[in-house]
Amino acid sequence: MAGNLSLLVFSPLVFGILLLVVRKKGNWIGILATFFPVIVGSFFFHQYFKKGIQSISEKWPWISFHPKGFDSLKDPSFLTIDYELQLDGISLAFILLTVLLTFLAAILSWNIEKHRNLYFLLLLLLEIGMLGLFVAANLFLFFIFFEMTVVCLFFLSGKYGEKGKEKAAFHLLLYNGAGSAFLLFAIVLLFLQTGTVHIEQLQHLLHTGSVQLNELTKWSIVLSILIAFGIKMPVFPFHQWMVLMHSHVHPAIVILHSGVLLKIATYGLFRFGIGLFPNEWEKISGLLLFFALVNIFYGSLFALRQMDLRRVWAYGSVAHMGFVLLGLALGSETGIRGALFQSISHGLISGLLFLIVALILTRFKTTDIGKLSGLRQGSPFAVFLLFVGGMASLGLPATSGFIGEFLVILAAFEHHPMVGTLASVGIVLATGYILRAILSISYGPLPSMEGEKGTTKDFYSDFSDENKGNNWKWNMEKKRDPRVTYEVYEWLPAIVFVLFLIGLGIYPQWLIEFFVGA
Amino acid sequence: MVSLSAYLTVALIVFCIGLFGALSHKNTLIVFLSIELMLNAVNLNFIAFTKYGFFPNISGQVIALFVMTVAALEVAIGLAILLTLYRNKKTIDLDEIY
Amino acid sequence: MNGEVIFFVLFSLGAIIGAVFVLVFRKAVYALLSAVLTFVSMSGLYILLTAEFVAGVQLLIYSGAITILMLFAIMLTKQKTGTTRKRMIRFQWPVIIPIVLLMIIIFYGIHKVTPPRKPVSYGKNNTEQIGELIFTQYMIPFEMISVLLLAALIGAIILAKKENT
Amino acid sequence: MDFSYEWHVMTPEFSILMTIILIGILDVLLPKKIDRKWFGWLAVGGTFLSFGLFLTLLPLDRTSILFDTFIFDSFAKGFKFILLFGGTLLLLLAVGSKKEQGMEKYEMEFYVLLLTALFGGMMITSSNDLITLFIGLELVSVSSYVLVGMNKWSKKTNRAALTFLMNGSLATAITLFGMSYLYGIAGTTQLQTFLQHFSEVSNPATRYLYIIGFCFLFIGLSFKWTTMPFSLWAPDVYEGAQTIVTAFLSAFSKIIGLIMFFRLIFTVFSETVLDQHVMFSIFQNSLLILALLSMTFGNMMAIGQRNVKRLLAYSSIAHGGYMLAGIASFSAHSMEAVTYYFLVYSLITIGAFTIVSYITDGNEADEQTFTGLFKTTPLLAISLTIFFISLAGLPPTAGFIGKWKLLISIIDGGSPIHYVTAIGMIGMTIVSYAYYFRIMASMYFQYPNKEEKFSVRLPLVILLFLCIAVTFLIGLLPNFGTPTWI
Repeated sequence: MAGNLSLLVFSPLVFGILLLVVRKKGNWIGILATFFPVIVGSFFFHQYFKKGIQSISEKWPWISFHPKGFDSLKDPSFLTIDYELQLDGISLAFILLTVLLTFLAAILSWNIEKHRNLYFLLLLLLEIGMLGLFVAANLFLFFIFFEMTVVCLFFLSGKYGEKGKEKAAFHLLLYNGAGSAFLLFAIVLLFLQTGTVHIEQLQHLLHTGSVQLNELTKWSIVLSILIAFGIKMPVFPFHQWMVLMHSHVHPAIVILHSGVLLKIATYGLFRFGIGLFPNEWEKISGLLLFFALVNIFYGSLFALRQMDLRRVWAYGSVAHMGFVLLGLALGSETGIRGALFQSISHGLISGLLFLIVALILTRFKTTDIGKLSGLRQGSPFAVFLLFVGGMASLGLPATSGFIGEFLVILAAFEHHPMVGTLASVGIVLATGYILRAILSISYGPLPSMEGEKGTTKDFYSDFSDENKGNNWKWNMEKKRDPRVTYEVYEWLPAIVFVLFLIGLGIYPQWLIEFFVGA
Repeated sequence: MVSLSAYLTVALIVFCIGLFGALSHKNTLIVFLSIELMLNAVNLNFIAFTKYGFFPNISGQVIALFVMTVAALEVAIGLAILLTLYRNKKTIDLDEIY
Repeated sequence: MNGEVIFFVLFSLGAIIGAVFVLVFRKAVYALLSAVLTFVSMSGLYILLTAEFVAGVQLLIYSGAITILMLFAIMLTKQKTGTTRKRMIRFQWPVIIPIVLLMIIIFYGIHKVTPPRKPVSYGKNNTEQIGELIFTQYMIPFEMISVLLLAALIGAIILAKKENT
Repeated sequence: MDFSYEWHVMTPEFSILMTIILIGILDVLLPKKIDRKWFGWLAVGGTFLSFGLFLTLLPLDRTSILFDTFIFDSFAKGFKFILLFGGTLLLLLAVGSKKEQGMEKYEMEFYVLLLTALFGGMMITSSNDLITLFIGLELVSVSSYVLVGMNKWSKKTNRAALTFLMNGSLATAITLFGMSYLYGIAGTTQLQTFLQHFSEVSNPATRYLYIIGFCFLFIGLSFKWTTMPFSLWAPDVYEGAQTIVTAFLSAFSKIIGLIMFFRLIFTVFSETVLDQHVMFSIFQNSLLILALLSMTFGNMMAIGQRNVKRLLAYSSIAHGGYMLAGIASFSAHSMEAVTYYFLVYSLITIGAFTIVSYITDGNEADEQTFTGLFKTTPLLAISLTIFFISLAGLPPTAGFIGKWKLLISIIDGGSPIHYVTAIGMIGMTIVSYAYYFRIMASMYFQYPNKEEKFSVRLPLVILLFLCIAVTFLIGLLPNFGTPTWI
């Protein structure tokens, strides 16, 4: 079995290497290269369910530290960090989400023409980072993959997007850099205090009490972890970078960002927050609940007054991640399961929502709710998607969003009925902003499209300017009206998203089974 | 008998004068001279310690010889650089150089 | 008051006054000459400390080589005036306070240093001892100095060579 | 007296010295007409020879010759390896890059001076004596003064050289002043007997002097390793010198300064003698504060720079701070961490400067030159990205592992000031993202001002390949970066 997990992590490169050699057909190679991880992922899925293999791990010796030199000062202790990967149910769930979303995002990036090979290469590297981070069995490796995602995302978002993308990229870099700094500090402290970074060993050492950390160290580690993932999540005061990302960067990247990268926070808080320091977690759960509620209300209220569809979705994500934090903060079994479920389902939901953004952007060159209207007449398919996504997002039964939020609120009512009530109010608010956005886009007169006959420049000045870096193509020359017809690379991923959303809503059990270990 | 601290004090005073000159003066030649003064003070320290030190031995005098050599080298190179600068700019005043 | 003290006072006064005048004189040549006073007084102090060989070398290198080198530089660069009085005031006051502080701090350290051992006088075979030390214990630095001289020689030649491009 | 020393431990140094002499003699003997370009390859050959001889010496245990003035121990092995490696890369860079106008005449001098500096550095790693350390340092300094000033037709260079020389001489004087007190108390310049002697006469008065002596020594040396408070000369000098010389200064001469400092405290403090911990903890705290200051100063100043050479100068001040913190942390991990970081730092700095010298080609290194580099010469852009990511300390490059090791070494120190330093270092790394990524952003996200491809020269390609390969090798498999013989 050795090497299987490494194959999974580095599977994007198997075909991705071709991108370095072959100049043309970069999009074909890119899609092929992202499809391969899907195959590998489903192989693991198969093994997990059919053969009942609960946990797969892999280990190679990697770095050894030789503390010497000033021998007289201290007893030299021999420290090592190994290359260790481990896969359990929760990792597998996130892995599957990653491979699926990357594959769909790659399909959706079909149209990218400028520096296409670089784009797909970065996308694949990003995928490696994400996959690696979910199967990393030690904190050191986790950190390496974590940083890898940040760097790849910096280049992707700074290069592919529209006006303001560079600013978004720098915000991403600095906020996430600050977050990773806290994480690094926590990891180094843990490593020195316990002599290991392996997560299971750490759990063992900390729970059995064979390593006693003093209070200061313990709390500084817990707080560092909280801040690190709080920025990633994002929790209220640190959310600005994420809104910028959502509203200026190419939708295909945002799908990955919103769908997978924000979920790193869930995963991290679950593994390192609750997993390593359950007692401390309980002590500060009140504070976390407060932040979760702030997130829900802040996100929902701000989403209500945004005029840009992308910003609505962005603040909606803030609110949804509030639910995730709520579930984690409760710390009960239901709450955690709900949070994990909500993470996966929100990944799919935001995938669909930003796919719609991509559709609208390529057709109407704007996502301004004030300018868009009457989509129902022009593109009924988009409206259908919009409704499915919106319903899932506000947690209507029979969609996956319902299950996640239901579980979380259920857990909240068990211990803190007040919190549960407030969270329910949050769902009502969500109904408000989602319906507002959907309805104002779908109904009403079609936008006046004077641009259609050659004057597109004025209307879409932000997009048509070559030098501003608009990298997806608005194909006006085609004979058929592009506003109504859909290419394969557009409807195929959309259908997949819809199937998954409804499938999970109707039969949530198979996803919850992943979380049994939790 | 003159004590060790008397020699050290003389060296200290000369060193501080040199340091003051090197930090405050703007004429490059004076700065070089000030640095030479500092090095002289160092040598006086070394040699005072060869006689009166805690572990008196002659190696301090050898060190003083090395220091002198290095001082001469630095002056030689410094003046060479000064000459090139003067050729290009016709001044050696630090204020005018910049 | 014996002769050693008298000579010590004389030489140290010479060294300090010379050092002060280096900074006071406005003409570079005068400054150089007052530096020579310091150098010579220093070599007097070395003799008081029974380091005759070093004193001789001091006279040769400092008062001889370095001074002559500096004189050449002064002549070549047509140095006339030193620092003007106005600029001196502007630049010196901020520097003088920390330096005086530094001096007081160090003086506090050295004014009561009393070595437990008797002072050692290096008699007539002073030079011999130095030579022996150089060729045994300090052999490697000595060899390195020769490389250093080579590098400096090359450097000075490249830098000072006059050529047109 | 027994003179049968094991001279063969000096063969690496001797071979460098022989190369210097050979180049000098050849230059004199050969007729003027013959092109002297190949002297560079001769110098590279000399370092290779030295490297080979050095490798044969590795199995030796601690050997010392000439009354312990020259020792060949694990410390010397580790740092000689780094110096020879860095020196070879630097020579390759010098061979490959285009010299500035008028510099073609001075091939011999250039390589002789570079080799002299290498020789000085190698002597420093092995020396066990304050005087040898001092003269080794002077070897490096004097040759770098001349190297900086070599391009004597440019006023900017003249100014840079003069600033450099005056600061350098001042620093030398201050260092020596400190040394003189240390000599006075201990009566010896030998590092090993140093503390023993000192502990014999330890009382409040001598301790006071001792602290003064060490403080002066540190302040003077900080000129060499370009950290606060003596780092203000660096940006001007780095900008004024030729790019190769700048690479030499920031990758090589800085490391030599730090090695000297490390040798000093490594030898003096590594043995348990009376109240050494008390003594060192005083220096340690002040050094950690200095390190913090340099990190902050370097990174903060670098953000505003538009000239890439100046930017790298400030960033090298910051890196000096990191390394100083690693040394001063003085924990069980510092030896390994610092060795590794030196190796990585010299690799990536030389790599980055290779590209800078490539692109600027003797012109001003303005940031504008890098705009849209990915469009014109993707190879260079990607290489520079790797080096910058490494400098910023991001995985999966060697820079990250280096920073990790430094952090471990700092936090392992265990006192509050260590924690503060570690936090400061992590925070400053984030600040450094701002300027490294700004340049990368302008390389990738913007369009070039002029569509001009940069031609590719073979030695530079070899050099870049070497740097990148080693960076990744020791970044992915860090055990290679810390061989067991260190």
